[in-house]
Order: sequence, then C-alpha cells, then structure tokens
Amino acid sequence: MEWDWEFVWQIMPTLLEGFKITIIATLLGSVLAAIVGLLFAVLRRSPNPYIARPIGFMAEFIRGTPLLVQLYFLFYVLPSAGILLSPLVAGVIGLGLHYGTYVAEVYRGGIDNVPRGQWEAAKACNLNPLQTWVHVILPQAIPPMIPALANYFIAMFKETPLLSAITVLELMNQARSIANTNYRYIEPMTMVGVFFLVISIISVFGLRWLERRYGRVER
Amino acid sequence: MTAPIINIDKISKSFGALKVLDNLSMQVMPGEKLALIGPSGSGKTTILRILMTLEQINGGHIQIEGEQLYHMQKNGSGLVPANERHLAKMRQKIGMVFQLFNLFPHKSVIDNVTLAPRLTKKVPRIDAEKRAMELLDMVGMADRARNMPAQLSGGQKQRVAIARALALSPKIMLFDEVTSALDPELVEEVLNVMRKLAAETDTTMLLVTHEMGFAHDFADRVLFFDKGSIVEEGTPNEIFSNPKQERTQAFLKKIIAAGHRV
Amino acid sequence: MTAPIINIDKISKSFGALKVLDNLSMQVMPGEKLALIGPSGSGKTTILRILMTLEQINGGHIQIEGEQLYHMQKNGSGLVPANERHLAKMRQKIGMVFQLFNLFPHKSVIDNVTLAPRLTKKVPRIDAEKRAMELLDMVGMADRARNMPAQLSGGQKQRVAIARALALSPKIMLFDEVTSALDPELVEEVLNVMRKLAAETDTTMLLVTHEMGFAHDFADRVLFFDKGSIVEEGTPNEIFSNPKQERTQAFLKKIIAAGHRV
Amino acid sequence: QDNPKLEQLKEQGFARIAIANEPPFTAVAADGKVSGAGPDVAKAVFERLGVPEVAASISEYGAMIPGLQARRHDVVTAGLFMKKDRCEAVAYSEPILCDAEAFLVKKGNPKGLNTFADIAAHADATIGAPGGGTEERLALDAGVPRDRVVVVPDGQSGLRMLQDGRLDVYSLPVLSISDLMRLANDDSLEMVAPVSDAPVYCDGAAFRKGDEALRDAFDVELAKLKESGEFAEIVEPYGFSAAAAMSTSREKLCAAQ
Amino acid sequence: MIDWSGYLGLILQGALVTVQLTLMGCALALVMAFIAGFGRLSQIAALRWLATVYIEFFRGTSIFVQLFWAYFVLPLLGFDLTSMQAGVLALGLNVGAYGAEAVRGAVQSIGREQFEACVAVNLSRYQTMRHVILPQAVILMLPTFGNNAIELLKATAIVSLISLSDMTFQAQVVRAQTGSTLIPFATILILYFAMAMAISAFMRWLERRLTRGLDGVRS
Ligand SMILES: Nc1ncnc2c1ncn2[C@@H]1O[C@H](COP(=O)(O)OP(=O)(O)OP(=O)(O)O)[C@@H](O)[C@H]1O
Ligand SMILES: Nc1ncnc2c1ncn2[C@@H]1O[C@H](COP(=O)(O)OP(=O)(O)OP(=O)(O)O)[C@@H](O)[C@H]1O
Ligand SMILES: [Mg+2]
Ligand SMILES: [Mg+2]
Repeated sequence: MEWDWEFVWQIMPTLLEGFKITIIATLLGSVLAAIVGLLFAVLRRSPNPYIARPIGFMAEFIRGTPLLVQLYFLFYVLPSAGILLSPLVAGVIGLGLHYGTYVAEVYRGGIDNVPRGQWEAAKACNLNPLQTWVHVILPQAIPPMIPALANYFIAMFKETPLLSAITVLELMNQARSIANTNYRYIEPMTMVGVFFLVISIISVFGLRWLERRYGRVER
Repeated sequence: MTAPIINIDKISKSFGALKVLDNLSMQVMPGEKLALIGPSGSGKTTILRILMTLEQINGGHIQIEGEQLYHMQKNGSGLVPANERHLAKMRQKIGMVFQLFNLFPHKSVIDNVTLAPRLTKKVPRIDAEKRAMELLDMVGMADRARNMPAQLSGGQKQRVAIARALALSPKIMLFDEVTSALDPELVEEVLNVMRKLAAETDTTMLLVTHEMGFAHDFADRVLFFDKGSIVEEGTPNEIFSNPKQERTQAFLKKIIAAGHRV
Repeated sequence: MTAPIINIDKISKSFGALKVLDNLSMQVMPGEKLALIGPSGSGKTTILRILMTLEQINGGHIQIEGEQLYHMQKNGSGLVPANERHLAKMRQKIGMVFQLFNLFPHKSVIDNVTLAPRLTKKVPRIDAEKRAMELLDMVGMADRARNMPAQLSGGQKQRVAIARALALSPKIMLFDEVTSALDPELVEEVLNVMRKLAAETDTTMLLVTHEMGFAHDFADRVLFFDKGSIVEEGTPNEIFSNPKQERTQAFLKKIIAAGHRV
Repeated sequence: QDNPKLEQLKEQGFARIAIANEPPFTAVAADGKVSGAGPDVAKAVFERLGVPEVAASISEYGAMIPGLQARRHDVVTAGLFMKKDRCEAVAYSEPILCDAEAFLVKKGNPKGLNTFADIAAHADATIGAPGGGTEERLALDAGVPRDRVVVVPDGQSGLRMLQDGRLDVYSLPVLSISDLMRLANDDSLEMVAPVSDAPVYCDGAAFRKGDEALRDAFDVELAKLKESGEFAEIVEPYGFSAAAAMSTSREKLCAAQ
Repeated sequence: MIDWSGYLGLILQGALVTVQLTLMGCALALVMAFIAGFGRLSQIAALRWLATVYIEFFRGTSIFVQLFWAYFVLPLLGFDLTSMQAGVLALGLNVGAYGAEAVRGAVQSIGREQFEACVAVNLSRYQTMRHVILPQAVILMLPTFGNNAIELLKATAIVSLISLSDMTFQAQVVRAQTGSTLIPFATILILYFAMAMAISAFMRWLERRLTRGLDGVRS
C-alpha cells in the first residue's frame, strides 16, 4: 500500500477536530489529577488510620490496574448505580483519578522535601495548620514538583487515545473512523503518531525549561 | 517576691527507650536571662523544644505565667491534655530562634518578619511593616529588608530570625545555639545583637550555648545540665570561676582545652 | 647515573580558561620517595591524576621508564596520541591511592584486592587470593578479608585501598592526601602502613600531603608547588628547616600556625 | 488445480476467519468455542474444500477489512454486508446471511425515530452504530452529522448506552437487536424493524482481492451446500432466512448503492 | 442460566495471555533498555544518536499508536506479525525506551570516583562496566524497573483493541455473551491488581537479594 499525500490533506481537518478534543481532555484531566492528587496526598498523611489506610489502598489499586478497564468501568458499570457520565466526562474522570495517584506521590515527595525546621518555625511563629500549609509549606513544596507534574501530564496526553474506547471522538477515534470508512490505516495511524511526536518533542523542551526554572530551591 | 514566669514541675521526656529528661523541675523569673550549658546530649535543646511545644512531655506539668501549658482546666473537674487552641494561645507568649535559622526561603526578609503578626494577630500590612523595619533596624538588617534569605550570609540570616521571633512580642524568648552554625567571623555580629537585646528589653530569655564567654556576660543565672538533669546552678561567676560539682569542673576544663574562651 | 623512571617534560594543563599547570618539568628516580606539598589549588592532585591518565594533558611529554605515556611511536614517522591499548599497557606500571579510598562497595575486602589481578593479568583466583592475603596482612587487614567495605572504618578502608593498589605490583605508587578524609585518631594507622611500605620496598612513590611531619620522615626529596609550578625543591631538611623562597616560608608558617606538626 | 492459496490452507489444515463479537452472527460459548451462523457456514464450506479447521478471531468491524489486507485473516465471515464500495475493497462470495436493519429505541419511541432520515431531521437525536459498520454509513449518508453518530464498540455497550439515555437509537441488523433484547430482558425497550429507508443487506464471506480463486472455490461448495438444504439447517436455527440468501446474488447486491 | 464458571475459565485463559504478554514484553523491554541505555552512554556519537532517536520516538508517540501501527501498518510494509508478536513488539519497545533512561540514570549516578578507581587498577572499559559499575547500578535500577513492569502489565489491556484475546478482551466477550458488565470487569480489575502486587513483591524480593551484605553502601 502506498502513502497518499492527497489523502493526508483530505483527512487533516477531521484529525485536527479530534486533536482539539485530545487537548481538552488532557487539560481537564490534568486539572483534575492535580486536585485529586492533593486529596490523596493529604488524606494519606492523615493521622487517622481509618482514613489513611483505605485511601492508601485505593490509590494502590487504581495505580495497579489498567486505565482502559477503569474507563469501561466508569462508563458502563457506574450507570447501573445511577451515575451517568458523558463520554468526555467519564474520560476526564478516569484520567484524573488514574494520574491523581501518580501526582499524589509527587506531592508527597515535594512535601517531604520541605525541611522539618520549616514546620517548627511555623509553629514558633504560632501559625495554625492551615496557615502553615498555605503560607509556608506549599509555596516551598510546589515549585520543585512542577517538572515532575508536567512529566505526568505529558504522559497523560499520550494515554488519551484510550478514551476512544468509550466513544470520545478524540484524535485516535477520528483516525480509526477514517480508517474504517476508507479502509486505509497507514495514513491516519501514522499521522496520529506524528501529532503525538510533535507535541512530545515540544514538551521535552518545555520540560527542560521548567526544570531550569523551578527544579532547584535556594535555601 | 514575684511569681515565676516559667514553672517547670517534675517533667520527664523519653524518646522511645531513651530517657532524656528525668523528673526535672526549674523556675524562671520574669525578665531573667538564663544560660543553659552542658555536654552534648544532656537535654538542653529538648527543654527549649518542649517549651515551644515542638515536643510532647511524658509526665509532669509546666506553667507559663501561672497558666498550664500542656494541660487545661476542664470545667472544674480537673486537668486534661491541652487542645490545639489552648496551645496556640500559650504559644503567643513564647518565641524561639533556631540553630539553623529556619527562615522561610520563599519570602523576603521583611515578609519573614511580618508574616506571623499579619496572620496570627491580623495586624494590617502597613503597621506590621513599620514595626518590622524597627526590628530589622535594631538587628542591623534594615537595608536588607527586600532581599531574599538565600542572598544573606549565615549571620545576617540569624539576625533576621531574631527579628522574626521578636515581631510577635513574646514574653519569653528561647535561643538554641544560635551561633554554632555560623562561620567564626560571623558569630560576633549575632552576639552583639543579643547583648543589645538583653540590655534593652525585659523579655525573659533562655539561652542554650557553647560560647561560655558569652554565657558569662549575658546570663543572670547559669544552669549546668548533664544527662537530663540540672547538676549545678548559680551566677555566672559561681559556675565559671568556682564550680562545686566535679562534673561541671570536668566539662569546663574540656571546653577550655578545646580553645574556647570562658 | 641511572635514567629517571618518570620524566615530565614541559607539560601544561588547563581546565577551560584556568591554567593549572604551566610548562612544568620534573624527574623522579627509580625508588625515590617524593613528597609534593603546597597550598590548596596549586596543582598537586592534578599531577598525580595526569600520571594515572585520569586527566589529559594539553601540551608536553611524559616518559615512564623511557617510554612515552600519552604518545606512541607511529611506524617511525613520529609521535601520535596514545590509543587506549597503549595507555592500558603504561598503566600497569602505576598504582594510585585516593583521598576517598574509592573501594568497590559491592565487593568484599579480598575481592577488592583480587579483582584487578584476576581480570587484567588473568591470575588464577587461588594465587590472587594468596597474594592478596599477604598484602592484607602487611596492611594489618588480614582478619577483615571477608568483610564488606561498608563495615570498615575510614582508616581500615584506606589500608585496603593501599593493598588493592599494591596488588598489581606497580613500579610507581601515587598517594593523594590519603589521610585527609580520616578522623584524627585513624590517621596514624595509615601512616604507619606507609612508613613500612617506604622502608620495605623499592617502589617509586609520589605523595601529596598536608602532614608536614610525615612528609619529613617519609620523603627523600620534597617539591613545593605554588600556582602550577615548582617553586622550591630539596631534601626534607632543606625545605622544612631552611626554606629559601619567601612563598615556601609563608606557607610553612601558616601550616604551623594552624597547629600542624612539622 | 491452480489455486495456491487453497493448497496452502489445506497444507496448514486451517483457515483464519475474522468474526465479530455480535450474536447471532457469531457466538462464543462458555468454553470458548466459536459458533454462530457465519462461522458455522464457513466451517461447513471449508470442510468440503478439504480444510478441516477454522481459527476464528474476534475483531471490530472497522478492523476487518484492514486486517484482511494486512493478511491477518484469510476470510471475514462476520455479517459484513455487501455494498458497492466494499465490493471494491474485497472479494465477496455469494450471499450467506441476510438481514434487514433495525433500531433499538426506548419504549414508545419517544422521539418518533423510524428511519435514518428521521434522525437526520431531528435536532438532537443521537444514533449509535458499530464503527466502520453498515449502519454508521447509512446514518452519515442520510445526513446525520458526525457528532450525532456515536461509534459504539459492541452490542452490549450500545444497549447500555441506550438504557442509560446516552443514545436515542441503537442500530444493528434485526437479528442482532433481537438477541440483545433477549439477553437484556428489559421491557423499557422496543425494536423498530425493519427500518424502511435501509435495504435488506446480505453478507458474504469476504476474501482479500487477489484471492479470487479461493473465493470461487468457496462459491462452488457454498452453492452445493445451499442446494442440499444443509445451508438452511445451519442458518435457520439462528433466525436467518435461507431463502433470502438464495433469492439474490452478489452481482445484484454489489451493484446497489 | 449463564454458565459463569465457564466464562470465568474464559477470563482465566485471557489472564494467561496477559501474563505471557507481560513476561515476553518485559524480556524485550529489558534487552532494549540495556541496549539503548548503554547506547546513550557510548563514546561513539552515532550510537548515542541512534539510541536517543529510539528513546524519544517511543516515549514520544503513544503506546496506543505504536500498537496500531505494529498491527495494521507493519504488515502492509511487508512484516507479517501475529497479533501476539505485534503486542510484544510494541509493548517491549515502548517500555524499553523508558527503561533505557533508568539504565542511563543509574550508571551515571555511580560516582566518577568508581570509574577512576577502575582506571587506577587498569580495568578495561568492559571490565569496569561488567564488574564494578553494573553490579552497583542494577540495584538502583530495580525500583524503576518494577514500576515499568507494572506499567507494561497495565498497557497489555490495550492489546484487546487489536483483537488479541487477553484478559480485557475476554471480559468484553463474556460481556457480549452474557449481558453482564459488572461481573467480568470487576473480576479482571481484581486479577490485574493481583498481578501488579505480584510484580512488586517479586521486585522487592529481588532488591533484598541483591543488596544483601551491601548494607549502608548507598541509600
Ligand atoms: N527526635 C529525637 N528522637 C530520638 N532521640 C532524640 C531526639 N531528639 C533528641 N534526642 C536525644 O535526646 C538526647 C538529648 O538531646 P538534646 O538535643 O536535648 O541535647 P543537647 O543538650 O541539646 O545536645 P547538643 O549540645 O548536642 O545540642 C540526646 O541523646 C539525643 O540523641
Ligand atoms: N575537573 C576540574 N575542572 C575544573 N577545574 C579543576 C578541575 N580539577 C581541578 N581543578 C582546578 O585546578 C586547580 C588545581 O587543582 P588541584 O586539585 O590539582 O590542586 P591541589 O594542589 O591538589 O589542591 P588541594 O590541596 O586543595 O587538593 C584548582 O584551582 C582546581 O580548582
Ligand atoms: Mg542542642
Ligand atoms: Mg588535591
């Protein structure tokens, strides 16, 4: 089978349409993962074992099972419990939960890296726990985490094709639909690869910049 | 006779199996300047950290200005462990300066000083900054108010840390080896600030130090610690020139041999 | 007169813009014990590292036993930079002991000593271990042969490192501040081993040290370095008791003031 | 004779067939055994051709023709209905299974959707169909915009999405819809069948272009099978009409738009 | 009456395929990780470049795209792969690219002084790697390898989309045949989690074994 440039141009608008959804899913998924991760990280540190343990197990479980199956679960099983999610919402929740467990580890590392003396100084300044978190710990913990977080968000971007399995019309699904109707796989599949590669290469440079900008803390 | 501002009553403290403080009692009078000396591991830091509520005690009681620190009255029926709210109230009376400064590295010098008043006492920014500038001026750091901590030398950091602790106007100040992490040539600038502080305010001060000369000049009273209890106490002259206990003598001899001025 | 075993001929070495060695020449006779002293940053370590082929030179020549170190003859037509094979051959003549021991942490003491002979000289394990035990015995570490390096003190590690370097029977041994990473009470045990070594073998030895007293006892000749060149050289007595150059005098004065024995 | 592909299949003793995960065209028993109308016919014909076994692999509709082209299967027997452009992409045998199209809708058909044109005309009605399947094409051709044609991976998903109100219509052949309704046993659903603006389609065994010789040999044995009545015995228990398949031809079906 | 035990058997057959895929994928990934990891450390610029291209390509394009490419496009280019081979190839090459970075990082984190000690005792480059650097570096790689293996296990679920009858695929089949969604999906979630736990238990055991007697060497 020969490569057909004309066909490539013809399918480009459709692919771009899908790409838009891919980007939206990644952005929303990242925001959700950032929030979910924080919840996981903070709850896992809870002194109450009845909170910390189940949350810990849940995070392990989510991290140990495939995102694809989790998506099926969210999309096909939850409705029998009366929770009906649109494909994109289910997809974003799946990405957010799954990557939230990774992000939680990044938060944990970042928080553990804030020296104990900072907690103690906050106490000596009589800050309450919320003030300590907001004004002392998080501002120091978050910047060094940014490169690692960005890394996971890029990884998430590369997993968005899984959303095609729950009927989200993102890049991969558009490509498959093109392939199905035209009986040509080579161009759409390759172009999807190119899209991902281009974004990845750009993000490698972005990451380097983030690492230079935020990677180090001066104390 | 006035009442002690700090009354430590038979407290004990263990880390796991290690008993660090054993049935220790001591009193501090308002405005008193106290130096705590003794060999490494004798529990000096631990006492300060307990007063700052950074460590829990395993037994005994502490009163600050007659009020329980780790306990509180429960509707007349007796003492119960203090809750966070009670501890926060008690902490208002106490400030601490750490060996490693523990400045907030993401905040400028002035923000380090104003953070606590603004958050805990809701002092308006403008007032907090005015007061902070006075304090920074006192420690000789007014011209560095907009710098970040990373741009300062160790001695400068420690002076800012002192200003930060003073910003809450505590009645009691705790100093834990505030010069021992500094390069030798920077020690004096911090000690000068502290001399000035001791002379100018009537804040009660507890100082842990290995600088015997400074302890001599600074303190009204010196406590010599060993293995978690007070072996000897007295005026600086009594302790440094005429120690009665053998252990105190041995400790001072070792310090002198190591080249420290007494 | 015999030929020098090491002939350094106008070498220079820069790190980026920083010129560390400038047109330096020196000779070492077989069996000679040489001490290299001088202020920090004067290039002492760099010379040893160049001899061990851990750094490249930027110009000049070095001969070991009359053979080029960094160059080799190319079919009569002239000198070309040495290839890895030539370097490996030349390295057989040289051993080095590092300031931080650099033992292989995943190998037991005896394996550290036998690894190189077994791999590079294909010595059978049984022979290699026999020789290793002799060497470990000499450095007083025979009873620790089966220990892992992590279980040893710094002084013990350094003695094993010496045995490891000796295991290849090099003609030249390089020692770079082998005691300066050790706790004071462990220094002597290493120096004793080296005294014994100096007395018992006719290996050529180059020693970089800040222990002037040891340099005095150990060396046949002392070179004083400053800023990448040799400022003064002579017998230990000449250098330590009667230095001619002002810079040497200043350096020794400073060392004595810091409390080191000369 | 001159049929190297058939010789090769005989040699290896089995043919690789692609099937869909869609009863009753195909069925997988609890022991993993593949049955269903399509595979059963293929099995019978190949046996007669001297190829004793078939190795079935389940595939998405969209992946079948590319899979055929990529030599992943020797033949597709999955209810892949004959249409003009498909006839150009693959070499079909004579018709095997025929079925009309049906809609699965909520009880009472609240949006009144009886044809593909109805869906196109409706402002926000969504239809679910297998990706690359006939129904997707029909919907798009009828003018339903892409974002209202949801590509559904399999029948159970479609059923589910309809029950959950994510779809207004789920479209498959009549027999597939019936089977879904039987399994679901849900009386809040009903079937619209046949859909009047969709023709009755028939599938055939689809071979790779270039394997026409094998296809022709297949046709010969298939004709004999139909003749003997054995064909009807295979397909009718699954609900398919043998007569429908025998009354039409590849030529006719491929000519239709 | 649905024959649940039969369908459970079907899922277990799928589990077997998943295990096979994981094992073979890990084997390929391990080989690629070392080849590419050392490629990046090579003194030969062309090898470094080649390894970098491999790593960036496989990390940059989604595993999903790679799998579809291996399955649908490679045969068109004349490479005939069974779906099992395509799955192992895509998974192994993808995860190998991530592993390569772990190999490189671990080797580089062994201090320069170990390399210098090897020069001083005249070991060749190969001997240095084989006897001194690798034994220390492997221990540092293990935690990352463990995570990579779990990522690979999870990625095997994607092969269900190219019709390889792995566990997820069999769950889909069971779902289509029985009409039940919850039971097959819950079952495979638990099985995946059990496999992930088994992998991490194995890696912990391996780490303990390899670090035995090395206490206090590195942390
Ligand atoms: N968090 C802790 N966990 C366990 N042991 C501790 C902890 N903090 C202190 N200790 C132990 O308690 C003892 C007293 O410690 P403390 O820091 O009070 O001594 P110190 O008198 O301040 O000594 P130094 O002059 O070295 O600072 C020591 O033996 C120390 O090891
Ligand atoms: N790898 C390197 N890159 C850049 N500069 C270097 C490097 N190694 C050494 N230098 C510089 O070369 C100069 C000489 O260093 P060298 O280590 O030889 O001094 P030294 O005499 O051994 O000093 P010391 O007594 O402190 O060990 C120093 O200024 C040092 O900073
Ligand atoms: Mg202390
Ligand atoms: Mg040096």
